[in-house]
Amino acid sequence: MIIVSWILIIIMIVLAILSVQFKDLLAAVVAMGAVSLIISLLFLLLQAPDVAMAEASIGAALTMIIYIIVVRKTERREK
Amino acid sequence: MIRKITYTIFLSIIVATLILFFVAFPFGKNKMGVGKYYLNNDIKQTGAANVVTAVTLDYRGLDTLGEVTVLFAAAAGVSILFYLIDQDKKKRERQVYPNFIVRVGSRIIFPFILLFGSYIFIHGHLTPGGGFQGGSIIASGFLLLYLAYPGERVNRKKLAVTEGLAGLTFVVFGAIGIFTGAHSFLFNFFPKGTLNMLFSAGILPILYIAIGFKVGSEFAGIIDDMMCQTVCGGEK
Amino acid sequence: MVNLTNPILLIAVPLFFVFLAAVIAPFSKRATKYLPPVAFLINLIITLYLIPQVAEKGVIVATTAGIKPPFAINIAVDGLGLSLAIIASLLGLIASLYNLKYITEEPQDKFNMLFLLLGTGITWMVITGDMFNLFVAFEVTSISAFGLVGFLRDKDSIEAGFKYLVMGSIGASLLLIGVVMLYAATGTLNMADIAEKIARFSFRQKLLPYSFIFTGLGIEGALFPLNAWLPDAHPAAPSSVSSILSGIMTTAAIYAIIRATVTVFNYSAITPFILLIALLTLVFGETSAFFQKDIKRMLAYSTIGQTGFFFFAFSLGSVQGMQGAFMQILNHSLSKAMLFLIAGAMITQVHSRNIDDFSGIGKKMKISSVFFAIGAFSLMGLPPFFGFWSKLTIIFATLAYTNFYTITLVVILLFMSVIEGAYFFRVMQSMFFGKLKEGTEIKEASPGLVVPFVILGIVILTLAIYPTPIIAVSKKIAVQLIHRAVYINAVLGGL
Amino acid sequence: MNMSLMVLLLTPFTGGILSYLGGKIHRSVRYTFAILFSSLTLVELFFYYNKPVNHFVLGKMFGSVMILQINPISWLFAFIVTTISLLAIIFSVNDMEGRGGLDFYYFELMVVEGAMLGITLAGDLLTFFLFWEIMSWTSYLLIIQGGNKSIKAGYKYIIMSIIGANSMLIAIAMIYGKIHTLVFRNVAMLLAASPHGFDIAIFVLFAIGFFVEAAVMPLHTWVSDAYSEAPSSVSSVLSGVLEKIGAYGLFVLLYALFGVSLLGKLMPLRFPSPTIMYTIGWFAGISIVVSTFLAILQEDAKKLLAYSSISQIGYVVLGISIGTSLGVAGGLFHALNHAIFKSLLFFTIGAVIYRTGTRNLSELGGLIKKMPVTFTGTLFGIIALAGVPPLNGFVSKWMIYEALLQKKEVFLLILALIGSTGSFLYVYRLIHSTFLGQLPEKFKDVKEVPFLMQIPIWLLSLGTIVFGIWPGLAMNVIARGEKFFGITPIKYNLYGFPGGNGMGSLKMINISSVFIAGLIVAYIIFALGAKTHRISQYDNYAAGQVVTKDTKYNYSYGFYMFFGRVVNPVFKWSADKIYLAWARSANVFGDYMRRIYTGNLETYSSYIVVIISLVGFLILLGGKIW
Amino acid sequence: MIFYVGAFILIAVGLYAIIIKKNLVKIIIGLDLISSGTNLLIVSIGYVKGGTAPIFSHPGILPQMMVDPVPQALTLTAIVIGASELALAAAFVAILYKHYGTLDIRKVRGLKW
Repeated sequence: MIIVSWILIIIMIVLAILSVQFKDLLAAVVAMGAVSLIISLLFLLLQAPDVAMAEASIGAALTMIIYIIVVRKTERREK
Repeated sequence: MIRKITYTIFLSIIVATLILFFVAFPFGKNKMGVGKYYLNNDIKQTGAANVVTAVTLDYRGLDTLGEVTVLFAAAAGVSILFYLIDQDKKKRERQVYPNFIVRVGSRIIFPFILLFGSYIFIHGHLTPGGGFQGGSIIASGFLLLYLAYPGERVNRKKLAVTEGLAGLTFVVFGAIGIFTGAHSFLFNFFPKGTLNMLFSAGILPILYIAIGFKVGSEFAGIIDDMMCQTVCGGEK
Repeated sequence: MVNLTNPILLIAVPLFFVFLAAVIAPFSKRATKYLPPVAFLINLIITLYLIPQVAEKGVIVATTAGIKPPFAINIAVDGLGLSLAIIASLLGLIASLYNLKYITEEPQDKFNMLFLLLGTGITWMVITGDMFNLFVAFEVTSISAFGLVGFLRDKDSIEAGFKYLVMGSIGASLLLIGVVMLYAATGTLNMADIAEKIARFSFRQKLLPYSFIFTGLGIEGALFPLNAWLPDAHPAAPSSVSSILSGIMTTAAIYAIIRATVTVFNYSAITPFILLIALLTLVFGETSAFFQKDIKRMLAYSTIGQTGFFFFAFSLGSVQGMQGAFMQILNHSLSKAMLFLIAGAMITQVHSRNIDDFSGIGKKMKISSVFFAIGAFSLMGLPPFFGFWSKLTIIFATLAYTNFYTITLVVILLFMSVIEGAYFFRVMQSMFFGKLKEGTEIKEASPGLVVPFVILGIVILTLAIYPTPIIAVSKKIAVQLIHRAVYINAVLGGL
Repeated sequence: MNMSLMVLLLTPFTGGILSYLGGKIHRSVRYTFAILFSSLTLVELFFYYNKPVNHFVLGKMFGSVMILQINPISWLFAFIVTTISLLAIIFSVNDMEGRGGLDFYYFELMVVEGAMLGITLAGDLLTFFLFWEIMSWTSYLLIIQGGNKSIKAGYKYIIMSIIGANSMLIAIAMIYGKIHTLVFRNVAMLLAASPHGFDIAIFVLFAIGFFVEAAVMPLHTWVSDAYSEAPSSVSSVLSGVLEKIGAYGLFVLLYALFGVSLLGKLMPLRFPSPTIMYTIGWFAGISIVVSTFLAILQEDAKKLLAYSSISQIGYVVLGISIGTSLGVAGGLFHALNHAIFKSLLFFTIGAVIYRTGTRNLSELGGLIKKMPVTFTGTLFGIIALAGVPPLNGFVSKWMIYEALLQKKEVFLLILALIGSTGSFLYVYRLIHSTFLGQLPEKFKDVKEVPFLMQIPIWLLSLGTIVFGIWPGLAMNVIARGEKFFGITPIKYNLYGFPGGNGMGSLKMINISSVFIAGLIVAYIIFALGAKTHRISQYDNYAAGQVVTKDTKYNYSYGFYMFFGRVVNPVFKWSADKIYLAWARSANVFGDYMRRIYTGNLETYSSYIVVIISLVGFLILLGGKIW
Repeated sequence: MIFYVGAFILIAVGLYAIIIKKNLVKIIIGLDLISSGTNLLIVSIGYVKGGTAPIFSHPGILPQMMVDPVPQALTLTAIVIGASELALAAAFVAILYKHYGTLDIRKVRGLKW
């Protein structure tokens, strides 16, 4: 439980920093989706199935869609 | 460049103080105060197998009501902002027609998604899951339809009505609590039934079904506003 | 039916109307226009019903889900909360009547729903007795405020709305983190329960959650460094919305801070730090208001100034200071709401927000300019008006113990009220004695707009003519608030 | 009976409201109501002639009780307030005929009268301050009735009077902080018991407020614009009454709150009277001299009168600050006299402006034939102002000089004498360039002012004579007042003062009889003398040279140019310039402050992080700090 | 303890993104990171070592072994609130792009002082 959580959290932090630094907005959005997915996995580790499902379906699915729609309506590259 | 460094220093101070604060409350330690009460007499008072559902709907029902109104306000805000935004028709998006498999496949899968979503929020008080999770699954079902048929639009009139009715049921069931028994909002006046049976935990399943419909229609509404490339105003 | 006056109805009834509006909207957009006034009227009646109970029992506690407070969310209405709820429903009622004629832009049904939600959110924030529920109510108010600020969808209001949204959601997250830290420390979420359990922590340990909550609410409560969004957001919103925002919303956030500081954290030692922030808010608000050309932006800056003023009065810590703060809150929300409504009516006639275009309209728009003068005089604190008594109490409270610091504080206070008098006077002078621009036919605003703020004006005038009962009531409220034990026993009494 | 103090106070306000409503019905209804109600107040006042009522409770606010009371001195000032406002209303009936918004004008006039009455009747500091603020606001509204230039003047007035009122508020709050009640008696007890520095602070704060209103030297800059720009009936009310309220406030401060004995304790250094009184005396002396010099150089009639009222009020303040019973009586009596002859002069100049439309002295001239009544009024006014025996100015100035002599304060005496001789100069200038000399062409058809405007002129000239010859009438009110406030009352009789303890006696009756006898003798010589025949003014000026009708031969522009050249270098720096500089720097400071709202989002959100990290930093170091 | 640290770092990265980044989309990502971090923090507070999910799926489960349900209830609400806040923010960004034609926050400065 400890090792898995360490690995997942480190991946999550790296992904978060990446999503902020990416120049290509779509890549940043996908990284953001991955962060939400990992958070949902962490919720499972923390014995919180309800919240994991909510995070997965709302955080990963719907928020990602909204981001992608926004990026599609605006520019793809930053700067 | 200096800005970045100074702000990273500030942020690291914040993280350090936060960690310092939480040292006194270590990770695994049982810090339950009110939680112990809920775990011990959840079955007696609400009869719901899923304690989290009992807490969200029964003990802290007002939070969920507030939460639903927040979502409602966000949906209304988004539809305000996107109102008459793409009125200039000449800038029509180049219509991307997905290939045949997606169109047929989505028609087949969509009912299953609806079934799965409704399963989740009907069994909210027994298995993990509930109104929010089921509703968002239904919304992603609608999303699939948008991908398959970009031209068509969801009938916003029906969505708005379901939204309103679901909210009304929630408030009405809560208000009934005031006039019966213990004179308090969201009082669970229905029979509790036996544990782990479908018709148990009083009004909780009814509330979660209402929330399921509401969240589903609201997220669908938001996505519809966002996705609308063509005329957005008018018949809404 | 005693339970008809259950404070929960203050939230349930408006929500019922909001969802009813959602159902009606697709069929007839016009019908949704009449729902907010009805809802606010019912709310007002309920609050007036509650007055005798609060007067005699001090704090009314209503539970949800039939379970005693610490284990379920409860509604705790004390003197201050009830009076803010009364002001909120009164202003909501008057602004929604104002909306009938004022809002013509297209998605009216959505606007009416959000407007009603804004009113409910404020009443909710003011009467809830649970920290997380306070966060949810705070969120309901902010989200509907973001939507309403961006309602006009022109360049300025979208930009103002976005900045307000980003700042507001950071504030909400900070508040949430603060509440959660309190939960980690004490294990409960009920305000009174936390107040009891947090007492054993040292000052230093309590400081971090307090600073998160203070900053989170301070962003919405227009305190000094955090209020940069307000001068853009309030003018960009339609006038009836900005009258609610300026009138009662910042006050509700300040109420939450007061509730946290006095009842939950029992932090009398923190006051010098708050005093500094309140003073800076006052100074920056008033001085920048002096240079505004746009009338609504000037009113928004003066809101910051006035908020700084009554937050300063609260941070004195004494009972008289709190009494002065309450009277100033009452005076400011009524007159500021009226001023915004009048500014809205004038803008519909003059079609511009620049103060120079307002010259000489005193002769044409007689009623609105006379009531503008009444509102401005009452805000400035001229003798016959209520503002004078509140300013006097605050100054008396500051000088309770005269030493060098309190005198400099009072000098700053008075200098700021002189500046406030100066910029309000500049507007009124150009309005009453300036020359009317030729070729602009200006006539009095349509009665639909005039009647609402005339009602507010009458309320202000009655306060001016006979202030003594209100002063006595505010004294009782201040005493009840400062002695927090009353609140805690009432809520946990039934344990 | 004690209800009627409240009735007395409310009549002007009800009069104002009724005249405002009446104005909506018809023009004449408006000023009938105004005149009716202000005369009603005057009549009611006489009920209280010598019946001091000292405890009518108005209400209870913040724990301190609000009291109305009337003592002889406040009766005296209430008398001045009601008479001058009554006459001003009568005068403004046709003076303000042309202007719009007259309902509001009469309403304000009555409210100002009510407010000043309230101040004189106030028994505690809270009512005093309440009516003080109402007075300054409504007089501001009165000033700006005079057209757009008066708005700037009004703006300057209101800013200065707010600052004055606020400094008074601080003092009141400090007193309230200590004893939680504001009735004069308890305040006096507090001041007697409290430490040294506290008394000085309270005194200075109150003095600032009263100096602004009484236009004493450093704070006088608003007076010249406000009096000259305001409509003439308003400026007569302002100069006649508003300044006296400032003087009344000073009197209350010195004698009701502090009391002579306490002031002695304050700084009993080697000066004859307590240092504080001495400094006020010097302030008054300087303002007498400087404003007299300024008045001499003025071209505009109303500005001249404005500066002259600054110097005359200087006499009143000087009298009050001397401290001996004779000096205080002189000061109070001079306040009454100054109210009479200064409003008389403002009314006559107002009449001249009403007819000729200009107030520039160089354009006027030769109106003596056209407006004889106004001429006689001005004549009486300037004789009283200059302090020539038969009229009332002489008696009070005489008392002040006598008191200064008794106190052996020679320098103040010299300043006062310079002031009164200087007043001869500008007073002569006034009457010469308006009434004497050649009548310009454009005023050929000027007629006398309508009868209604002549009433105030007649009444006030009568007043100067009555108080000139029988000073005893005012003296018994003042003496009873001094006894009320614990100062030994002066010995007086109907015609003047009996001699005794190093003070010359004064019997006005023989001085005026001698004066009248001299007049009669001069007239007889004039009538019996050589046959006189009328010579038109053109002959004796042009000495036979053919002069056409429209050549102007008497130039009154730069009348005292020679004096100006001597004095002008001194007036380069004036208090006004300093205040404007302060105002500008306040602007710059304010403009700099609002730069903080830069409009970009990062700085806004970075403020949040900075605050949290600041708190976090404090906690990290926490161990050391707490 | 790593859960707490992870949550705080997420919040810090979110705040960093809002303050430093110029692009509007990055600012919304920052907002989302802060709310996700807070959600993770809330749930990790409720965790009890060796506890099971708070659901009485079969009679054998005892209440003492369960994890604290209250934070999970709070997080449910917090997630949906974060999502709705985000939807509104995304709508604002789309409209801002339509008005200002750029995603750079420095150019979006119509109102100041």
